[in-house]
Amino acid sequence: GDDDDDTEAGGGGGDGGGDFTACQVTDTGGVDDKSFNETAYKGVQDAGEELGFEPRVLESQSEADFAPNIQALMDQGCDLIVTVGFLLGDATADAAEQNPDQLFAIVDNDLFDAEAEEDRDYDNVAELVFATDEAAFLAGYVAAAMSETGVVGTYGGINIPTVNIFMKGFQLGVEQYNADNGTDVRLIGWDNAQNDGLFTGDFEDESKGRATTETLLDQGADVIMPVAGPVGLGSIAAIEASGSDAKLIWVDTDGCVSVPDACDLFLTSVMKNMDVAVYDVAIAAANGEFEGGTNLGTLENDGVGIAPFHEFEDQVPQEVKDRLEELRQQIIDGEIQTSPDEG
Amino acid sequence: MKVELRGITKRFPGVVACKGVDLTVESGEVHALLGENGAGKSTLMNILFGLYRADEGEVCLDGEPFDCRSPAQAIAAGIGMVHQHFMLVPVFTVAENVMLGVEPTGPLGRLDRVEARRRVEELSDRYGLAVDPDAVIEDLPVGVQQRVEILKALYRDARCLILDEPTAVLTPHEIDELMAIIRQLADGGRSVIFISHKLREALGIADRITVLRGGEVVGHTTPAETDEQALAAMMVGRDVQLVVDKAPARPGEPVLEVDGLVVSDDRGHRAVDGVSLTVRAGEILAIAGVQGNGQSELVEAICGLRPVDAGAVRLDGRDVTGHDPRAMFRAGLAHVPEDRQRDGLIGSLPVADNLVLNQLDRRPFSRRSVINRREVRRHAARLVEEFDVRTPSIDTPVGNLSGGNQQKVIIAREFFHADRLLVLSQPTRGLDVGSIQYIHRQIVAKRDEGVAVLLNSSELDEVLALADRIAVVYRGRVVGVLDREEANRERLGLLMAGAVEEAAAVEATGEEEVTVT
Amino acid sequence: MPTTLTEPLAPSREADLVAERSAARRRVGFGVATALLGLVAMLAFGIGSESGLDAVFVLSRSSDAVQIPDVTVPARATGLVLGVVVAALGALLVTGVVRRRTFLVFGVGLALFVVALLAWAARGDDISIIGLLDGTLFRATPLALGAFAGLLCERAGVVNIAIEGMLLAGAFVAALTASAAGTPWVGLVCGMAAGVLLGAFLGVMAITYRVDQIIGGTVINIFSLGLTSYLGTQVLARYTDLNDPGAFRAFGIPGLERLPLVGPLLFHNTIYVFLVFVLTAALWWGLFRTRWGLRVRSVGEHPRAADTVGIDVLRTRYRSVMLGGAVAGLGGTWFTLDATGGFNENMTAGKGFIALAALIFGRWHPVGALVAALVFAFSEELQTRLALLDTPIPSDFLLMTPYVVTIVVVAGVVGRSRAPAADGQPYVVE
Amino acid sequence: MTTATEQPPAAPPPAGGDGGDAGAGTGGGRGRAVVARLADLGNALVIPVLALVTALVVGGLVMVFTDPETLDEWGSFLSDPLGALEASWDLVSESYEALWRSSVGTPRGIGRTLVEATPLALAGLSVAFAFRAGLFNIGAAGQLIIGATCAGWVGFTWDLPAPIHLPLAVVAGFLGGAAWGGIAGVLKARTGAHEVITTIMLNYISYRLLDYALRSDAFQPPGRDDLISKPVRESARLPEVSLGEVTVHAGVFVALAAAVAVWWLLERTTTGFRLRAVGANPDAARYAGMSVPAMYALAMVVAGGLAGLAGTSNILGRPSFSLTGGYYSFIGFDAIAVALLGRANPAGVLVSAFLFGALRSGSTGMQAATSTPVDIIVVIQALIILFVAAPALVRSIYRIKAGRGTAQTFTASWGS
Ligand SMILES: Nc1ncnc2c1ncn2[C@@H]1O[C@H](COP(=O)(O)OP(=O)(O)OP(=O)(O)O)[C@@H](O)[C@H]1O
Ligand SMILES: Nc1ncnc2c1ncn2[C@@H]1O[C@H](COP(=O)(O)OP(=O)(O)OP(=O)(O)O)[C@@H](O)[C@H]1O
Ligand SMILES: [Mg+2]
Ligand SMILES: [Mg+2]
Repeated sequence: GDDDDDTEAGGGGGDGGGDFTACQVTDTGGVDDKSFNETAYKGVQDAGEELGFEPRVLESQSEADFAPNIQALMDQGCDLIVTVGFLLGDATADAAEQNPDQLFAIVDNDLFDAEAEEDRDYDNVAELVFATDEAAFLAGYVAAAMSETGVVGTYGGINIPTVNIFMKGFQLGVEQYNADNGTDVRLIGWDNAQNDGLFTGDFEDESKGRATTETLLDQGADVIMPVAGPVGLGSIAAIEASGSDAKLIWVDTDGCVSVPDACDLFLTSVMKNMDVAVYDVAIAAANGEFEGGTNLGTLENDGVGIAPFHEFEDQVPQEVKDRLEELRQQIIDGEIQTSPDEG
Repeated sequence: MKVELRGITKRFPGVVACKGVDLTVESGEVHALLGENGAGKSTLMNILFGLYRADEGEVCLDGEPFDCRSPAQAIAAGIGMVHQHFMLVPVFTVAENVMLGVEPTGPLGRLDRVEARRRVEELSDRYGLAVDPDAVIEDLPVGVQQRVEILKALYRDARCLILDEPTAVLTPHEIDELMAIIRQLADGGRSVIFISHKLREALGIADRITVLRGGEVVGHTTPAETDEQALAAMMVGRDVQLVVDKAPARPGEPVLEVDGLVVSDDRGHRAVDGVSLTVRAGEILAIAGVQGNGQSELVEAICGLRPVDAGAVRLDGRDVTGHDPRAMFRAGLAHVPEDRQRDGLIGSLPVADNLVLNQLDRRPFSRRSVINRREVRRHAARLVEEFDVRTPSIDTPVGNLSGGNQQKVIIAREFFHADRLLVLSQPTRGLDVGSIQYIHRQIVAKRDEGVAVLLNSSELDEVLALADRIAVVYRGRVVGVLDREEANRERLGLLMAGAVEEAAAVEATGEEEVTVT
Repeated sequence: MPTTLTEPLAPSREADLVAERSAARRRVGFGVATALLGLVAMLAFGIGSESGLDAVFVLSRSSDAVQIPDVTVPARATGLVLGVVVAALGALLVTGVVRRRTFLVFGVGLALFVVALLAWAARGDDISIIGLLDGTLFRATPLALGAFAGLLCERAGVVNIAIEGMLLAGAFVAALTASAAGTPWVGLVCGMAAGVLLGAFLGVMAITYRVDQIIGGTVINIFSLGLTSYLGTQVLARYTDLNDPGAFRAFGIPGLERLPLVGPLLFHNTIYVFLVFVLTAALWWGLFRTRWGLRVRSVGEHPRAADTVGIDVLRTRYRSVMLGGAVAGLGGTWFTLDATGGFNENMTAGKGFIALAALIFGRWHPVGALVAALVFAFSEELQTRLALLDTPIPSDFLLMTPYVVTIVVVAGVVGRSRAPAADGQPYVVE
Repeated sequence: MTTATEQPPAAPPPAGGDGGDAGAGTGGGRGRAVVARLADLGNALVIPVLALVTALVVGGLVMVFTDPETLDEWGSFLSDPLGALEASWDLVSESYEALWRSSVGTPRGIGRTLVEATPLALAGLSVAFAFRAGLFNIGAAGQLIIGATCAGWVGFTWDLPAPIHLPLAVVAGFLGGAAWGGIAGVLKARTGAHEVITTIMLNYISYRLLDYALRSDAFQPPGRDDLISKPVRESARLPEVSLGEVTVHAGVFVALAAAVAVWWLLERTTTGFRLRAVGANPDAARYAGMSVPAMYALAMVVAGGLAGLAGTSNILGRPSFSLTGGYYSFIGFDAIAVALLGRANPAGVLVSAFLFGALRSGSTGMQAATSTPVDIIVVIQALIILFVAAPALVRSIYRIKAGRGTAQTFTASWGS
């Protein structure tokens, strides 16, 4: 890195106490990416409201901005710098290494040293990662249970781990349902065996989300989980336009909260509570209880979960709800694998 | 319509194109406007037609002052103009071009093509301007395109018709037809302004003649009062020798041999159909023919610019069929293309670069692909002086030069490296008598150096002035090869028009087929 | 008109050997291509495929008025048979048994190849043909509208590479205004107005100030992306109510919508699809059958000639560019008022450039542009379907399909296309 | 195609000396040309500077009228007019001050600006080079990606001593981009397929290829499956160079060298002359014995290679040293603006790349200091291009007397 210099006194950790601030550096998606940057920032804002500080965010136009942005926030005396996504991993690790007194939290990335090919941990970095597959598993189960056509679907933006982890767990959930009930509900749009499926190719073109969803509807899917950030909004348009009674499973946040208008379409949501995790880290840091290292959000610690059924509360049969509760416990107890990569 | 121009002055940056020009054209009169290149003829007419605004002076039509701001107004006032460069949309049909701007329409602006076609046919019948209203312009020979231009003016009911160098691209026969049409129009009470560099034509058709030089009127006259020599002197301002002095040719060994050449045009039609020719060192062989009878394709094929379907081309006895242009240059070919702006020059590059356009990869202009700027400039300066190219500097973009000077740049470049064979296409088209004279002398000089010259010209005067032998082509075949002594305008004109001298045709093509005319 | 000087007299003689030879070359080329397709079908979809699996082609949706029964075909046999047929078509071309309409034969071969491909991909499964076609229309809509916008500008001699920016601006303005007014119609009109404004802006640069037209277009693209992103962050992200335009609903044309297959496909749609059809016809008629079109084209082909017959070149260009802007703006509103429920940064994601490609590929003709848009959309849609079915091709490669298809078509089939002669050249009034 | 000959010449005539000295021959031609060129340079500088100023002023207005707090002040303009003006002035002046400080105001800023400008310059040269041969290369983005991918692969896969490894990686990047550009060039040469279409399509294809590569074991570090590659080994990285207090990576010199090379190739070699001739008038070039298709192919190969170098300088020179999805493809599009702004000549490209680099690096600091959203920079960039591209507009704003024929057309018509 080229940013060892003038303001190394910066590490605002020391004089903290009274006026704690948390700040964020986004990845290239920007703060209004309707995805993890936005959710993480919500956590920062919530903490700001709680602790009474004015949150700051710096958007990165390209990867070249990561290091300067982090540096700028250190220079301005931010006590906790939240970074988002694997793209920021190296920049965060470098900054953490050079500024051991500065606190960081990185969302959705387990720091990794690609040169040494090993995991990295720092006392001053909280790595907020999520066992999204655990929640997606439950969503897959309920999707299969609620499908009338016997076909459920999913699609993604680009085939990357933070996207396909949803799809992997989802598929295992569907399979669990079939195993429980001797049914043959099919998942289209993802295949664990091939580690590949249906993707739109970007996280921008909502109209592709719509067209892709229409394809899934044509092929009979009646519960669909888009994992494509804002592109997923195209699914809502597709279902509304087709007039079909297909349902959606939203991801990252509770759809009924982030897209309230379409609440009647959301069977449930696979929640990855990044905002809560960020909020918790910020509060802990402000109270001097910051803990570095990998911080995995699971069903057990409510880092991930599925949202309430909202409008479908009455339609989901009680035995399905009971079985979901059982499964949840089994996952927590490690009796059920939710990722095809393990075991 | 009576047209009066009074005290017209027009300035362009750095040039005064017209200085206080007075011109009066009575109705029913054919008025010839003569002058060398850049004398201001086109500028004056463009002012009358509303394309330019005069800086000073006024225009009166039938005695009424007329303030013309746009072609639309000029057209409405009854002025029609056939431009030096045709103003036709190549991809439109004849009828579309003719009606453009004054379209007969139905509801919702729908074009009434039936009506347009009817009127075109009616006009072409009335004035004997045979054209197919549905033909697409780019498929038509220039002569026909010219008729379309005239039709366009008549369609708008022009009472004053301006013809800017209308005969530059026509054959003798077509010229005669055009003259008849002009006469007929004038007799019908229209006034005609006729611009030309061809003095004989002006003398033949005009009722009165006005000569411009350097933007000023140098004199009014009538055909009865003057002759070619006097007119030429008036235009150029000095005595001009109209015939080229040339000694009889002393032909040497054959340089270019073309044998049974078959070439197709852009659309895949057979344009050159078994042509055989020989050009010897130290002679000028002219190809005469109406535009569009395969001359262009023949020349392009010889120069390696167009694939040869059958037959052979030999240069100094070596088979060079299908060589690319670069190989042809190296074998000793020099080529002055027909369309100088499009094919001969790169308008945005300086004069110096254009003077070495196809020789830059030779020493001393470059060595191992690295340009030697100093040599290039030295060479350019020398050629500019030698060929009297009028340019502000050798760094001026060549596109800024006048047409005549552009042509001189090409001539200078090609003559410089013409060692064995010089192919010239329409080398003097659009040039004034002074420039023509100069270029003609250079051509003869090259011949006398022992270079074989192939001259492709549709200008009969030029052919007769320069050629040692003349090959007449018609529909892609050589229909006769005449020695200069055997040739005269009438005989050539007949051959060019397809009045085949059967024996000659058979002899020339070596085929038994009877040509249908 | 220098070129025309070199044009020959069209020989009125017997059929021309040379022309025939070049036609033959073309025919053999198409023949070989067709035969290869047939071979691929035979080997990959026939012999190489598992036996005993059926493919089901679904031809109607449950919501359709007239239900057409599904077509079930044995996948392997279909691949084999169609492969043989296509190869035979290729052979007919190569051997010269069929000499005319070579392109048509190639087209038929290609279509049969696609059917074989679908049967193979859907082996042991079903595939919704109606959905495939419907999706094609949907995806083609913004491309066609964008291409029409380009067509209007370029036919008048102004290169429009700003289609992308105009689409984006149309989408943004439509979302904003429709949300504020509470009806998509307002969004439609305002989106078009935004397009007109950008068209006028392009006009000022390209026509009045004679800025290089590519530069002018690039300016608009950058500007539009920057401004909509900026305002998106500053305004829409803060006041989410302003990014909630209602959507246009699909409606049917009474009677026609009840036709089997074509009814639901063509006659039950949102206004945009109908507008595409209407515009295709209107542009064709307008450009080639009316005074307006004749003048626009003359200005794009030979502005000086148009000027000399009294046509106001600059005004004609301005009008065309603004009209083009309106059509592009209309295309932009599709993104927010039809396809999706609101504006999102850079949501046009390069469709304007693909529309530009469609325009060139469609040879500056409205019907051609529509066909080009459909070809692109079809390959995109096909790719989605294939990803759902059991195809061993990685999704990354499937996603390339439309782009590869476009290159192949442009390079192999279309070749050189001829732009309006004065396209991109500023006109100087003396 | 026929009208081309009747258009005014594409290049502007020399602003000075085309007065009435026709026929003067060439005696004083050279000296006068130098003077004219100097005068030209003066003219050429005034307009861009004014354009920049105008763009910043307009950009400031946009800032003021979209900043909610400042707008609030304007809401109470009647009661407190000075407050509104003061708030606006503070906003704009602070923003621009921060922009200045973090782009060229400090050695560190200059270093960052140079590093930002490097790929922009290389990709801008790519677009400019193609322009000169009459081609419009929208494909710099794809060529950049393929170049970076090749360079990166060589950089992290092989294990060689630095003096061999680094040059090999650079060459691989050049060749990768050249091959990718070459596809469009060869298609153009052989089939006439329009390069605008093919390069756009090749861009999209390159994104997918990169994604695919990034998911493969050859690129992914073991134990990790994000779309991010192994980092380039130390031995293949561009060394850091310090010039006084300014620290840059050696890619900056690659860009400078490339600009000189492009200039030399275009202006001093026969091949460059042929390229320019084909770009300016393909018909005449063909008549002069040049192979137009060969030049098209060559132009795209070189253009692709330059864009490949842009990607290479990034992957080998910038921290992270890893490929990621869509790797810096936006540079390929900014490059079009850089080339246009630089009037498609190498020196101009360097200057405009520096300007764009400064805006980019400055925007980071501006955002940090004042919370001005980075998107405003894009707006300012567009404004600069607009005003530079439309000198007539700037002239009419500042009432400068016009020279003659200032409009410049880079791109011939679309057709074949
Ligand atoms: N648009 C223009 N801008 C600058 N100078 C011009 C322009 N048009 C013509 N000129 C100049 O004005 C003078 C007269 O040109 P004009 O075209 O009228 O000559 P002409 O008599 O028609 O010559 P030619 O016989 O070659 O057609 C020339 O010196 C020419 O260079
Ligand atoms: N005018 C041209 N048109 C097309 N290709 C050319 C042209 N000139 C040269 N080339 C190609 O570029 C290559 C290098 O050109 P260069 O100018 O160095 O010529 P050369 O082959 O080295 O011959 P020489 O040294 O005898 O001039 C040539 O081998 C040829 O293939
Ligand atoms: Mg860790
Ligand atoms: Mg003239």
